[in-house]
Amino acid sequence: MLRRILTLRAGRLAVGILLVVALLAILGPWVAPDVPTAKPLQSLSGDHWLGTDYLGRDVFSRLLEGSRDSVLGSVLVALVALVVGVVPGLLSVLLGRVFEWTTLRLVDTLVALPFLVFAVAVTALLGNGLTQAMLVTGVLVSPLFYRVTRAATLAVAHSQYVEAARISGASIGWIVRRHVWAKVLPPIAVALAQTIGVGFIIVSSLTFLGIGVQPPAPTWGGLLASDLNYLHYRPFAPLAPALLIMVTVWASNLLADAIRDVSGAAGRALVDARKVAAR
Amino acid sequence: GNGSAASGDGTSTLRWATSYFPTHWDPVVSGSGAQFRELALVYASLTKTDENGNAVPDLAESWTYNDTGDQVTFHLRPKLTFSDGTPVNAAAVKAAIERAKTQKNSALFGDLTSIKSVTTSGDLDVVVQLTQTDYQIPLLFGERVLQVASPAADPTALDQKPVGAGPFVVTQLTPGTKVVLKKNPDYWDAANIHIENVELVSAPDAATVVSGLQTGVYNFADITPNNAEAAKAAGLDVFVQPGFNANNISINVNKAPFTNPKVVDAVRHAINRQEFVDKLGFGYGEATDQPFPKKYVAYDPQSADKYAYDPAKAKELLKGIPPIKLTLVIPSADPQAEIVQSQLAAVGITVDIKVDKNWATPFFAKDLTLSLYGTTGRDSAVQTLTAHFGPNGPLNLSSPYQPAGFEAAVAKVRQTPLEAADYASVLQAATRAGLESKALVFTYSSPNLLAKSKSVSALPANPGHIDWTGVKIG
Amino acid sequence: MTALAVRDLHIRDLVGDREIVRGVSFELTPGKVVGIVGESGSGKTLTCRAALGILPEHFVVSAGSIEIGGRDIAGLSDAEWTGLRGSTISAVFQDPASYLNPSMRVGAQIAEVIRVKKRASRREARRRAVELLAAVHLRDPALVYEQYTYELSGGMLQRVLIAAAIAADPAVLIADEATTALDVIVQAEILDLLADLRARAGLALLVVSHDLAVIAQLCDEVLVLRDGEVVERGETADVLHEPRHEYTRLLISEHEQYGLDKYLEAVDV
Amino acid sequence: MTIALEPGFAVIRVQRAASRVLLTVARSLAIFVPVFLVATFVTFTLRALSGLSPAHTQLGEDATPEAVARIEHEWGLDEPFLVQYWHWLGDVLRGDLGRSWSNGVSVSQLIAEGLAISLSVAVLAMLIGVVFGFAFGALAALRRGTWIDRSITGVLTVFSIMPPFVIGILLVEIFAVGLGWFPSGGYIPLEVGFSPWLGHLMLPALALSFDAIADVARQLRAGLVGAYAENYVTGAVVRGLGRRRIFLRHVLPNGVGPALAVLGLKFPVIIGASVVTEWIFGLQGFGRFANDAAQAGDVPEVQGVLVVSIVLVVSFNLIVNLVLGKITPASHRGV
Amino acid sequence: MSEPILRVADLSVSYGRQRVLHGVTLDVEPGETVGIIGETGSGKSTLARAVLGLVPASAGSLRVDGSDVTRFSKRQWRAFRRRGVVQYVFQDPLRSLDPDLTIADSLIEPLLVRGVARAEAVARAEELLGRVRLDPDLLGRLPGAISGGQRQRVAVARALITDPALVILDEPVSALDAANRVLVLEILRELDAALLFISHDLGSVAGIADRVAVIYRGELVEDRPTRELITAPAHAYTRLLVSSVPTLRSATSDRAARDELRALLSA
Ligand SMILES: Nc1ncnc2c1ncn2[C@@H]1O[C@H](COP(=O)(O)OP(=O)(O)OP(=O)(O)O)[C@@H](O)[C@H]1O
Ligand SMILES: Nc1ncnc2c1ncn2[C@@H]1O[C@H](COP(=O)(O)OP(=O)(O)OP(=O)(O)O)[C@@H](O)[C@H]1O
Ligand SMILES: [Mg+2]
Ligand SMILES: [Mg+2]
Repeated sequence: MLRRILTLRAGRLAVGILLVVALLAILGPWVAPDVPTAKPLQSLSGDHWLGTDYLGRDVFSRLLEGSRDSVLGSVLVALVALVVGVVPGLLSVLLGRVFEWTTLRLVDTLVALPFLVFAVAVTALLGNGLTQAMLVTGVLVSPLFYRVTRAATLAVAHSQYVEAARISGASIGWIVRRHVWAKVLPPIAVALAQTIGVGFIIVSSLTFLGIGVQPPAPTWGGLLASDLNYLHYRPFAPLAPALLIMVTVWASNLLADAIRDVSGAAGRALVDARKVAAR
Repeated sequence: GNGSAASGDGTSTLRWATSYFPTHWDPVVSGSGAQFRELALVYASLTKTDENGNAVPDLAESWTYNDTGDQVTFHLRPKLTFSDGTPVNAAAVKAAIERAKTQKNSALFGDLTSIKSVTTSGDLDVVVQLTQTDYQIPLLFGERVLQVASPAADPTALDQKPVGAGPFVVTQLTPGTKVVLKKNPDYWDAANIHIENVELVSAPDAATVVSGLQTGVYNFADITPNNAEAAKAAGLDVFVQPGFNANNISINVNKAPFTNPKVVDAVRHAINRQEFVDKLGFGYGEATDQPFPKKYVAYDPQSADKYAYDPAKAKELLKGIPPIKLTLVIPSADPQAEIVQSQLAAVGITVDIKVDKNWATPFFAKDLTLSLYGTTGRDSAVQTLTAHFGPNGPLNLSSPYQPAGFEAAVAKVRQTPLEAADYASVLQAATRAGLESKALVFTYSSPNLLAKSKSVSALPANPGHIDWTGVKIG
Repeated sequence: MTALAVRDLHIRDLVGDREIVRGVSFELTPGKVVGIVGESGSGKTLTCRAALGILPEHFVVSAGSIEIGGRDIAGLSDAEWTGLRGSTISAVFQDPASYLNPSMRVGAQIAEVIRVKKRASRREARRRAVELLAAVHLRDPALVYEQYTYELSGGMLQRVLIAAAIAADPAVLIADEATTALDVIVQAEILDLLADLRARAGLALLVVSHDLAVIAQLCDEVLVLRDGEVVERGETADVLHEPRHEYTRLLISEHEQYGLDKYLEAVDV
Repeated sequence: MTIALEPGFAVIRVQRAASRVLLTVARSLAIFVPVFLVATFVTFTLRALSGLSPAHTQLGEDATPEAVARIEHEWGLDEPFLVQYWHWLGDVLRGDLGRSWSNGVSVSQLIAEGLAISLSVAVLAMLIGVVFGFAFGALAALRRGTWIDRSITGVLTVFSIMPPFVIGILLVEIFAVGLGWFPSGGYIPLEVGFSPWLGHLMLPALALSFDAIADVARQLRAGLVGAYAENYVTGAVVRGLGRRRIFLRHVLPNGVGPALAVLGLKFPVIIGASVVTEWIFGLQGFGRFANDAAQAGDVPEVQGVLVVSIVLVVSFNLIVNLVLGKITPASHRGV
Repeated sequence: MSEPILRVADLSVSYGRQRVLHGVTLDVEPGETVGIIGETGSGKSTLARAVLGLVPASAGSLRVDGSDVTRFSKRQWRAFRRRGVVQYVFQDPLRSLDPDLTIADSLIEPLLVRGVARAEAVARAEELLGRVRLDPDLLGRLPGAISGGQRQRVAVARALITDPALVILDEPVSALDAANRVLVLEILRELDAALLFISHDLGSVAGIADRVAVIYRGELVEDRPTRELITAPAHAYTRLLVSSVPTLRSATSDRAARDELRALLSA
C-alpha cells in the first residue's frame, strides 16, 4: 500500500511532510535547544531564530518541545475515533439487528452534535485537561470511522465473492480475514489521515478558547493562540505555528486523497497506468 | 484607524466593553470585586471615595459617630428617589443593610460583622449600632458593600430589573452579555453626568478588543497590558485607573511542606517580583509586597523589602529538606503561574500547574496547598487586611492561622477615628502585623488598565472606581 | 438520399496510439436497416459514437468521412451538432436505466426533447410524450409518464428510451446493443417495435449486437466487425447462407450447435 | 383521452409529494427521539460526574460547606440521579431548560436571546457558503482540468486547513482594521437598520463560511464531474439537448446531492465554530453563551446549550432532507 | 435405479410475505444436465439459492446427494458445503471473484476452507486450469487483469475444484460473446457432474440440456426433454418463449403469433 502511495507525487509529498512532522514529534523535545529565558517578545535574531515569547522563552525551542504533544494530541484524537468507530462499524454488519440499530442511533446522536459546542461543553464538565478534550473530540469524530467501516463491510458482506465463500463452507471469521479486511482497511486509512488533520484544527481551536491547556507544556495550537495576543510586538509570530499546523493538516488531507486514489482495483489500475507511462 | 464606523449617532453614548460583566445585578449577591464598578452605573451607595481613598458623600450627605465610636448616623440627602419612584429614605437604607446581612444568598454578610443593628431616626437619618468601636464604617458603606437597591423591588427580580438611585437607569438587560442604560435625571448629581446612554457589553477575545475600540465598536474598554502599545498606536487613550489590585501566592501552612517555616521563607525569598512586572506589565503595574499601593495610607514603608529576592538564601534554607514537589492549582491558564513555576524551579522546588475549573471549591474550603489569588481591594483598608490575614479571611488559605498580634492591631485601627492624627501609623502597624502572615506572598499589582477613544474625556482618578461624574463624550 | 453515410471510417486512440476502427463503411437510406455484429471490443460502439459525434476523449476520426443527411460532420460546431442530434440522428443503448436521468420523471424527459426540438408548448409536449409512450406499446402511458426510472422494468425503460430517441422524428436511429440485457421475450418485443417503427415511419436503423440472430431478425445488410475491421459484409440472407469469413462461420455455428436452430430445422424439414 | 387524464396527473403528483414529506418527517422524528434521549442522558450523566455545583458560582468567597449543602439542596442536587433526570427531562419537554446557576435566569430565555444572533450569522454564513461554494464548485467542474479548476482547488484547500480563529483574526485585521469596510465586532439588531445589521454580521459570517465554501465546492465539483460521466448525460446529448439545459436539468440535480448532504452537515459545524468566532467578534450569541457557560461551569446552561443544539441540528437536517427529497428523489432509494 | 443427486419436492420459498416459489418439484439424476428457464423475477435464482441453503424453504423438502437438507442448521450447512457436493457459478464473473485475491487464491479457497494444504490445492488448481483451457500463468494475476471470458472460466474451474456431483450455473454465458460462449459451453459439456443450468434464454440452454424445466411466476409449468419442449411447447409461456428466441432463420414472420400469445399471457 505504502509503495503504491509513493508512486503518486502527492503521496510522496504527504508522506515526506508527515515523516518530518513525526520526526519533530519524536525528536523535538530532545533536540530543542535549552535556551535560557531572555527579554520577552524579541523578534527574530541569531540567538532566537523565531524570537522569544511573552515570558522570554525561545519560540523555536518551544515549537520543537511542543511538537510531541501537538502531534500526539491529534493522533490520540484519531486513535480514539478509530477504536470507538471501527469496531462497532464492523460489528453492526456482522452482529444482529439490535446492535445495528443501537449503534446507528448512537452515531446519529454524535453526528447531530455541533462539534465545538459539544467539545467545549463536555470538557467543561469533565475538567479542563488536554486528554479530556482529546477524548471528547475523538468520540465526536468517531462516526466517520463507523460509517466508513460499516459501508465498506456492508458492500463486501453482500458481494458475490463472499457468497461464493459461504457456499464453499467458509465461516464468518474466515470471511472477515480473507475478504473483508482488505476492503475495509483503505477507507479506514483514509479516515485516519483525515481525522489527524481535523484533530489538529479542533485541538488548536480548543486551545485558543483556553480549553485543554496545561501550562507550561506548549502545543502548536497553544503557541499560536498566545502569539495572537502579542501581535503588536511580533506581528508575524503566529505564522510559524500556523504554518506548522496548516502544513500538517494539508499533508494529512493529501495522504487521505492519495490512499483513496491508490486503493481498490481502480487505484491499482491508476498506479499501473502510471508505471507504464513512466517507462 | 477609523473611528467612525459605528459612532455616528451624535448623542453621547458610552460603549463599554468589559471583561468583568456582572454575573448578577443584585449588589447583595454579586460576589466579585471588579463587577461593582459596573453595578455602580445603576446603584448609588451611602458614600464613595475620593482621589485619596477617603470616604466622601454619595447618598448620605454626611455622617456622625457617637463618642464611643460604636454608633454612626448617616444623614441622607433629601427628596431623592429610586428609579422606580420609591423615595430614598432611612427606611430604604435600613432595609438595604438588613438585606445584605440576612438574605440567604448574600455574598456580603461576612463584611458586615461589625453591624449590630440599624434603626431609623426621622425620615433621613439612619442609625447604625456597631458590635465594636469601628471608625471604618463610612468607608465600608461605599461602592463595594452598600450599593442601595430600591426596597420596593423584589430582590429575586433585581438581577433582571435592577432598581437603584445611581447615575443611570437600565432600559434593557441581556443577562451575562449586554445592558443598555440611559441617564437617570433624578440622580442627586445628575447635573454633573453628561453621558446620555450607556451600552455595556461583555468583552470579546482580548486580542480583538483593541480592534473594536479602533473601529468604533466600543469607545471604552479595559484592556490587558500586552495590548496597551497596540491601543496607543491605534490612537486611543490608554490610562491606568488607580486601585488596590494586588496579586499574591497563597500558601497553606497547615499542609506539608509549608508546615515547615523554612520552606515558607524559601518561597518568600525565591520570588522575584520585578520579573512579574517586566514580563506581564508591559510598562504598567509595579512590584509590591503589600496589598496596598505605595502612596496609600495603609502602606507600611517599614515592611518594604522584608523578604527580598534572594535565591541563594532560598536554596540555603532548603538545604537538608527532601526534594519538594508541589501542585499549583489555578482556575484558568495564567502566565503568572508559569513565572512562579520557573522561579521556584530555580531554587529547586518543582511545581506542577493544574488548571481546574472547580478551583473555587478547594480554594475556599482551604484544601489547596498552593494557589494564586489577585484581589481588587476594598475601600476599607481594615477590610482588606482581615480578608487576607484574618483567621476566617476568605483569602487566607491557611485559616484559621493568623499572624501573632494581628487581631489586636486591627481592633486598634477600628477604634481610631479616620481623622485622628495617629490613624495612619495605627493602620500601618496593622498592615505590618498582617504581613507577618506566612500564608501570603505578594508579588505585583496589575494595573487597572483602560483604553478609551479620544472622544471620551478623562475620568476622575478615584482608586478602584470608575466614576462618570463630569465625564463628557463627543 | 442517404440518411447516414459512413465511408472508410478510421478511429484512432491518441493515448494508446493505435487505430481501433479501420475502414468501416456503410450507408443508410430511409427505411433501411444495417446491422453490425462483432466480438467484444471490436469497435462497434466507437463506430456508433463517431456517427453521433460523441467519441470518448482522446479518440478521433483519423480518416474517412461521415455524412448525416448529406452533410459532412467534420467541422460541425457544437451548436450545429446539438441541432442535428435528436432531430436527425438519435440513439438508444444497452442498460437503458443509466441513459435516463434518475431524478426526472421519464415522461418529462421525452417532453423535454419535444419542447426543445419542436418548440412545442408545455401542454403540447406532454400530450405528444404520452402519445409516444403509447406508440412504443406501453400500457397505461399516462401513469408511466409520471414515473421515475427506478419504478420501471428494463423492457419498459428501453421503450421509454426509444420514445425519447424518436420524439423529435429523427431520420436515423442507432440501437447499440439495445436488447442485450433483456429477457428474450422482452427482446423480441423491442425488436418487433423497431421493425414497426421502420415500417411505419421509414426510420433508418443501425442495429449493433454481438448476437448474429438478433441482426438476422431485422437487418437488410450485415457488417461483421473484428478487431476494427469489416471482415464480412453483404445482404443478410447471403451472409447467413454463404459465410465467407471464419468468424462469421463461428457465429453461425454457435447458433446451429447450441441454439434452437437445430431443433427448428428438424420441424421445417 | 388526454384531457380526461389531466386531473389524474395532478392527483398522482400531489399524493406522491405529500407522502414523501410525511415519510421524511416521520423518519426524522424516528431518529430524533432516541437521539434526543441518549444525548440528554449522556449530558446529564456528565453533570453528575463533573462534581460542579451552583454553590461556588453564587457564594464566591463565602463558600462554607454548610452554605454549599444548603444551596445544593435548594437546587435539588441531593436527590437521586434518576429522579433528577426525570424532572429535568419533564421540564425540557415543556420547553423549560431550567435556571442558570450563576444568575437564576431561565436558560431558555438566555439561549433564545443569543440564538437570534447566532442564527442570523449562521444563516448568512450558510448563504455565503452556498453561493460561493456552488459558484466555485460549478466553475471548477465546468472547467475541469484547466488552470481555473486547479487554482480554485488550491484556494479551497487553504480555506479548509485554516483553523477558524486564524480566519477570524485575519478578517478583522484585513477588513475591519485595514480596510475599514466592516465593524470589527458587535451586533446591531435588525430594528436599528438593515445595513448596520448586515454589516455587523458580515465578518463573522464570512469567517464561518470558509469551511462550508471549501467543502460544498469540493463536493459539488466531484458530484458534477461524476454526473457528467454518467450515461444519462450521453443520453441527453444524443437527444440533441443544449449544454446549458444539460447542465441545469440533468447534471446539476444529480450531482448536487453530495454537496447538499455536506451542507446539511455544515450546519452543526458552523454552530460549533460560532463558539470561536463569537468570542473573536464580540457577538453575544449562542456560541459565546456556550463558551461562557462552559467556562463558568454553569451546568444547566451547558445542558441547555446541548439540548438546543441537538434540536437545531435535527430540525435543520429535516429541512435538508425535505429539500434533498424535492430535488432528487433518488435519495430515497439511498442512491 | 440410483437416487437422484437433487430431489426437490413441492418446494415453496418466500421472502418475507412475498411468495416466490410455489410447489416446485424437480429431480436431477447424476450426470444429467437440466435447464431452468424463466423470465426475470420468475424465481430461478431463488430455486438455486434454496438448494444451497442460502434461503430457507417455507414448505416442501430438499434432498441433495442423499441427505435431507431441508431442516439443516447453520452448522450442518457449513459442514455439508465443505464437502463440496454442490457448487455454484454466478452470472457475473467479475463480481464473484474477490478483486484483491489472485486467481490462484480464489480458485483454491473451497479447498483451503476444507483444510486442504495449500501446495496440494495449488497443484489441483493448475490441473483444473487445463480443463478450462486456461494458461497456468494466469494464477498469479488479479481478476481485473484478465478478460471476461477467462474470468468466467476461472469461476467454472473454482466450482469444479471440489469434484462436485452437482453444479448450479446461473446465467453462466449471458455476459459472454460468441467465441467465449462456445468455449464455456464446450467445457461444460465435457463434465461428468450433473448440471443445473439457469437461463432466461432458451437458446443458450437448448444445445446442452437434456431436459428443460420452465418456471413461470414461481411455478414449474413444464419439465420435458429439450427437443420435445422446443418442438411442441405446451404452456402458452413456453410457446411465446420459443417463438421469441432469435434464430438465424426466424424473421418477423412469427410476429402475429407472438402478439397473440403476449395478449393471452398478460390477460
Ligand atoms: N472510453 C474509452 N476509453 C478507453 N478505451 C476505450 C474507450 N471506449 C472504447 N475503448 C476501447 O476501444 C476498443 C473498441 O471499443 P468499443 O466500445 O467500440 O467495442 P464494442 O465493439 O462496442 O465492444 P462491446 O461488445 O464490448 O460493447 C476497445 O478495445 C476498448 O477497450
Ligand atoms: N433477497 C430478496 N429479498 C426479497 N425479495 C427477493 C430477494 N431476492 C429475490 N427476490 C424477489 O424474488 C423474486 C424472484 O427472484 P429471483 O432472483 O429468484 O428471480 P430470477 O428468476 O433469478 O430473475 P433474474 O432472471 O432476473 O435473475 C423476484 O420478484 C425478486 O424481486
Ligand atoms: Mg459496445
Ligand atoms: Mg437470477
